[in-house]
Amino acid sequence: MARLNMVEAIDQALTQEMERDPTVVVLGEDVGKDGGVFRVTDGLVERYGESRVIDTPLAESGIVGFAIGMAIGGLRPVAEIQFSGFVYPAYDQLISHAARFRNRTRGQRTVPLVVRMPYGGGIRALEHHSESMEAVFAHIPGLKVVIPSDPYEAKGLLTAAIRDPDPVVFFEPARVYRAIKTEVPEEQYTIPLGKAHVVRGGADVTLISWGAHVRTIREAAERLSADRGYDVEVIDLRTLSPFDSETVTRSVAKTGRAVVVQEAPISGGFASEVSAQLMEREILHLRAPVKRVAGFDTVPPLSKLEDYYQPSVDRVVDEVIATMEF
Amino acid sequence: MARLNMVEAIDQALTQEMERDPTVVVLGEDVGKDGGVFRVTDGLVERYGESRVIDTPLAESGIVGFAIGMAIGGLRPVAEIQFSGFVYPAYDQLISHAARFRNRTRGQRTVPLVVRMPYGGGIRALEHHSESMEAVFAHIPGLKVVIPSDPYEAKGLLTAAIRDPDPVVFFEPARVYRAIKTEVPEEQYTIPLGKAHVVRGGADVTLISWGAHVRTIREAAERLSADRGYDVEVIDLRTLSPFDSETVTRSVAKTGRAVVVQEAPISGGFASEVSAQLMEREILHLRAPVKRVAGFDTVPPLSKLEDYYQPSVDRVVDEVIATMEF
Amino acid sequence: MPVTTLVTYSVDRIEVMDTAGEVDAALMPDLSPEKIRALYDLMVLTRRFDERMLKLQRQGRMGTFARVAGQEGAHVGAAFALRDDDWMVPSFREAGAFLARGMDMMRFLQYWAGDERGNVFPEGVRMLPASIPVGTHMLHAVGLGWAMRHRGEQAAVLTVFGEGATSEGDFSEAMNFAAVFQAPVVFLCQNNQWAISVPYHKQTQACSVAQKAVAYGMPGVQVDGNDVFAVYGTVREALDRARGGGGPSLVEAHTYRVTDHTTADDARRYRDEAEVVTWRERDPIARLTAYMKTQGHLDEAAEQAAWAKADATVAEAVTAFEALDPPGPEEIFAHVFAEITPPLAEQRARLLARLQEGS
Amino acid sequence: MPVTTLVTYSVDRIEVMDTAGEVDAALMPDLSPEKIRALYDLMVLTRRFDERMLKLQRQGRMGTFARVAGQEGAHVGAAFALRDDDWMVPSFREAGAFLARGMDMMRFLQYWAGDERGNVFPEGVRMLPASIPVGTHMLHAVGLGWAMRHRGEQAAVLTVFGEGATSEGDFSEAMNFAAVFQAPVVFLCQNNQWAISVPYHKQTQACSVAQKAVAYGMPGVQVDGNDVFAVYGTVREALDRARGGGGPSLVEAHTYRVTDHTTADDARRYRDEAEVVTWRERDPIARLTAYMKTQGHLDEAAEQAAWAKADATVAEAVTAFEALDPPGPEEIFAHVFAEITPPLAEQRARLLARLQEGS
Ligand SMILES: Cc1ncc(C[n+]2csc(CCOP(=O)(O)OP(=O)(O)O)c2C)c(N)n1
Ligand SMILES: Cc1ncc(C[n+]2csc(CCOP(=O)(O)OP(=O)(O)O)c2C)c(N)n1
Ligand SMILES: [Mg+2]
Ligand SMILES: [Mg+2]
Repeated sequence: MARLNMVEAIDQALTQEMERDPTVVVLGEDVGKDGGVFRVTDGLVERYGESRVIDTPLAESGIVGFAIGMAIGGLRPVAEIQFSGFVYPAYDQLISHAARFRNRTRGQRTVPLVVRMPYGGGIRALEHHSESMEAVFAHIPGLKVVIPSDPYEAKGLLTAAIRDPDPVVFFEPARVYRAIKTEVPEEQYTIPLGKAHVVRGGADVTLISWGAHVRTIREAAERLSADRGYDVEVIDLRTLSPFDSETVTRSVAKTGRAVVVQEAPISGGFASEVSAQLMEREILHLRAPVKRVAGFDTVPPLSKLEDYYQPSVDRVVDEVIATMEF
Repeated sequence: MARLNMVEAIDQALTQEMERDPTVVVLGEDVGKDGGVFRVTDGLVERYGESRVIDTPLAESGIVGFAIGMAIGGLRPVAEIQFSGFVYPAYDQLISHAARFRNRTRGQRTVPLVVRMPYGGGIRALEHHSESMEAVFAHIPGLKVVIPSDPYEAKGLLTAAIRDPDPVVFFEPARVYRAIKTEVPEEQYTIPLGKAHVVRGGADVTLISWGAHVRTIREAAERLSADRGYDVEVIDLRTLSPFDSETVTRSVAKTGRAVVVQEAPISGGFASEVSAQLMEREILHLRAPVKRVAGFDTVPPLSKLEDYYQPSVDRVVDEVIATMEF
Repeated sequence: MPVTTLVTYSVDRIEVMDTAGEVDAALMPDLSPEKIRALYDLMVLTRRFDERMLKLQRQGRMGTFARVAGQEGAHVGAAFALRDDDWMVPSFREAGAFLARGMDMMRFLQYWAGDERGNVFPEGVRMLPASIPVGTHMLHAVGLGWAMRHRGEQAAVLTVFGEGATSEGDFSEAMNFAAVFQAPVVFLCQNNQWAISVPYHKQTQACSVAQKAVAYGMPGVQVDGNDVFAVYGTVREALDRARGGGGPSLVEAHTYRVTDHTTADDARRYRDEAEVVTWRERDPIARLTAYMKTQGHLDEAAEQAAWAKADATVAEAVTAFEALDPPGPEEIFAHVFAEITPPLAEQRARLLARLQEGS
Repeated sequence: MPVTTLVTYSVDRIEVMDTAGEVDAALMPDLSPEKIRALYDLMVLTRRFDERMLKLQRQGRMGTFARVAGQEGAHVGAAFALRDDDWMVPSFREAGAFLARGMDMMRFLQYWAGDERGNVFPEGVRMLPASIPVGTHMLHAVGLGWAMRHRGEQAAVLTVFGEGATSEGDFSEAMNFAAVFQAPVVFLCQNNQWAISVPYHKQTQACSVAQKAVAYGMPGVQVDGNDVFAVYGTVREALDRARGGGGPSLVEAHTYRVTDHTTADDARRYRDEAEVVTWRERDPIARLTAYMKTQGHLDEAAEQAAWAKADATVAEAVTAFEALDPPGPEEIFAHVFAEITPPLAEQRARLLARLQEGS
């Protein structure tokens, strides 16, 4: 099986889904000849032409609002926002329309739309290129929020997202784009939305994250079992909304301990939702408080200081030890 | 002392602060002659003229972006967004600029701006007029989020917000505007931002909310003490960001039980943050899981169904009883 | 190396029928007497509907409504130029266009009364529901038009909005996308000169909305919005051009909001009644009536019959509307997603259980 | 009831100096030889700075940088027309304007290297830092200008952006607010014909950016952006008008991005080198040099001295920049709010404690 990085895996998912379904169109800034600033749409315009791979004017609200109209009109647009730090002009179109047309029309007008964008830090970029604001989308009724953690996940989840009848916001961890390769089947496959993934089973403590930091918790799990013999369960949420509380609560009912890791500012981040649900559903099984390892409540610092901001394997390891020794 | 409703109290706060500080200007849609669609700015343009009370074109991003420039230029703009459901076009200006100029310039350029808007349901309005999305602002580093629960609170908190050197998003519960009157001192006073308010002391259980639903939990507390003899502590958060965890944790350390009430969709709402903090800080004192009474993960329904959506005194009472009997 | 002129533009205003109902034969769109009668009936129906909505709201039987009386010439005239396979993407002040497109009046009442089920169109009616966030919906029209052309359909999209909407960034993005992609879209601005309490001159310094098209390399024209023939003819021409691949256009219907902004507004707070009076004299229905009478297409009896018929139609719809069952609480969860998600299923179950106990 | 013309517009293009350095005396702005020399030195310094930034980035000593070589005529010429009490609100491709305004080059290097401390301007320099979200900053210029006029200051604001930025809704809202409030703002668009890989004709159907002013009832003009005299003269006139209460203007500097978009881009992927070559021949510095030589204001020796001096200045700044201490982790929390909040104080304490243990 071919080993691909996440950029290649997403490009393949787009290519194969465009091949399979003529109603799929890709649009965004620089997605055509340039193949996207990360090359995720590389080769698409050569294959499917400018009528299905559309370089748009520089306007995010325009991209999403235009795509909403396309979707209502029977197409399945996949819109790229160049960086998640630039999606905010489109926030209104997402919250006020993409997420609401089905509800507003009792199902008569629907928006099968995917908005994909790189997110997160660790790429030494300029301001606004390292944001991790998934929580402000996960709180919006009517939107699904999906975040792949590696190339295999990215292909399967994106294919499922494109086929989903409702709007999906798809966050791609920029730091992972070229950092790792995994085996990715050549044929198409889907990974169901709304289901978390138990990456590694364990009995002592549950580590939960999504996107780029699934790698962080996997490394932490390995180190903890090697150094301390802890049996760590690792969960990749995959989808923040709808949240798969069943998989998470089942795990914590077993382990009685959990640490949730996110890159976003800690206050009001999605880790808080995970903790709150465990509070309500599993308090009798908890042997220690559910802890959050997260970014600070600050603007992500520019490159010179960004490493301090990122949740590190060390921080996770220490938090797990504290939880085990609670 | 005069008894005022919230509209009158806010109008008075604006009038007195404009009187005291010539750099304060008010801007927004229909804030001039019309006095705002809720009459909150009634009389201001007659008193201070069109150079300080500015009817703007119909553009929320414009209003906030323009106000950011005014603030950097030495003024203290108070911008009104007609309904919080229409603030999203301005989300980018708030998150990318208002919240960041101080950090970006190491304190050299700052944005003393207040963005005030009615929020929440219960007013039998059209779609987009009943939103309660405070959580997507409370997660933004660099913004303060303040929500008054009654007229007295509104005057003191708004005065403090205008004098604050940083951007404040000020949510006004539309349902409360004319529903209740409280005594409001004629002279100016401030209520410090970032401090929660213990509205009523109690030993058995802590009820926590903000904005319109402080009334809900107060009523619930009264009914619970009358019917069941529970000694209920009631906390009005007043400020969601920065969150006053000290007051909340002190209370729950004492009562060992808490129910958090919000109108917003339950998933990813601010109640989850309160619960997560209690999980981390007070688990050893908890005698029952912290519960959330909240809106559903749906678009707020139109008027025919909106009463089902609102957290009711009944729902709160039942949740408290369940918590007490846990 | 002099000063050279890059480009010159001129913006026209089209008037076909004056306030006395006299028409300019050269500009008169070809419309059979039957068609004109149909147009008249729709405008009359719209007027009666609007008046009834006000009454219902005052009686507490209806929610907040955006009045349309006096703007029938603009939005009914424009919608009348659409073909069945065209789409219409409205804002919230186009009641007459909903009726013109064949929306069921009972459902329309149901929507404004606060019931989402009232947003369901009869099968085959190509229209989107009212869009409340000002300026946001024109982008949907552009995407819809692009999708139709992508599929090779020879149809167009009409999107309608007020002059206040032109201040929103989304208007500019929609105009630009439409022009860049040559989408088959007609942008109709009902410039009624007020955005709640904000008058036109505080909304923009441009002496016309029509000239905003220049910024996007798009044709733009102003018409007398109370002159239904000017609106119909101009919009039809723009729709034909769009269907034929000629790209988008902007049409400014210059009219006036003679009513309050909505049933929740009191315009006397901020504007002078005198201005309103002069515009009442330019009433679009009175004008069309005068034309039809001079043409002998309408007499007193027929006129009264038309208004009576409109009253009856509205009364019937109101009766049917008030007989509708209220929505059940499960409706809240029914259409958030195509398939209800586990969290929503759990929340629905909790609510229904509570209500069970309650009863 | 005819078709009447509401209004007509024409959009001009101004050129003062041709590629050979010949100027049109009638249009030549009055600038003393000393001023012209200062302008020249700034453009040369900007060019050298830009070249050095590329090298530093390639050597891993600098972050991503937006090149400006070839656009000095546009943004240096415009910034040169500012007075000290005017404000400038830039985007991210105006390195020369930062130097013209008196930004410390060492700090400017520090910013692009990923250190917020590099955004602190010397006392009294009225400028905002680079704004990365395209199209968002022009609104700040309008608010700043409005605030100055509100206080009775006779000063203006220059805001600079690319043609891609004109597609963002915020551009339209900024232009409209500026016009409605008659704010003392000059909007300078560096139309370099590319937005990363998107060429002008895919950005807008308008045949000029200048004509976008028509939508807002604002004067708009195009100038040859590689002709520093045309830019300087036109912008100075617009600034004077703004200071005098004459309201805002839009100036399109028609130029070209001869470099890659940023040091992270490879323009060969999407555009034809031939086009770039023709524009290199229109280099703004070469043109000014030719003019100064024919006027006898510059000879070979002086020219070489100027470039050498620029090299030295840049080298000195780079040395000083590389000697700067890296920021400490406490900087992350230092300026989120005027006063650190309890949650932030707690988070800072935790981080510093961790780092203590670590060391
Ligand atoms: C984005 C947004 N901001 C504010 C409002 C509140 N509002 C509703 S209608 C209206 C005025 C609209 O004026 P115009 O576009 O001219 O349309 P008209 O009402 O005159 O038909 C306003 C401010 C809204 N619905 N949406
Ligand atoms: C809102 C936003 N969207 C996308 C980007 C990514 N981006 C950075 S520069 C650029 C192109 C800008 O083109 P233009 O406005 O013409 O300025 P130029 O780079 O040509 O100077 C893009 C798309 C951004 N910085 N901000
Ligand atoms: Mg209007
Ligand atoms: Mg450009």
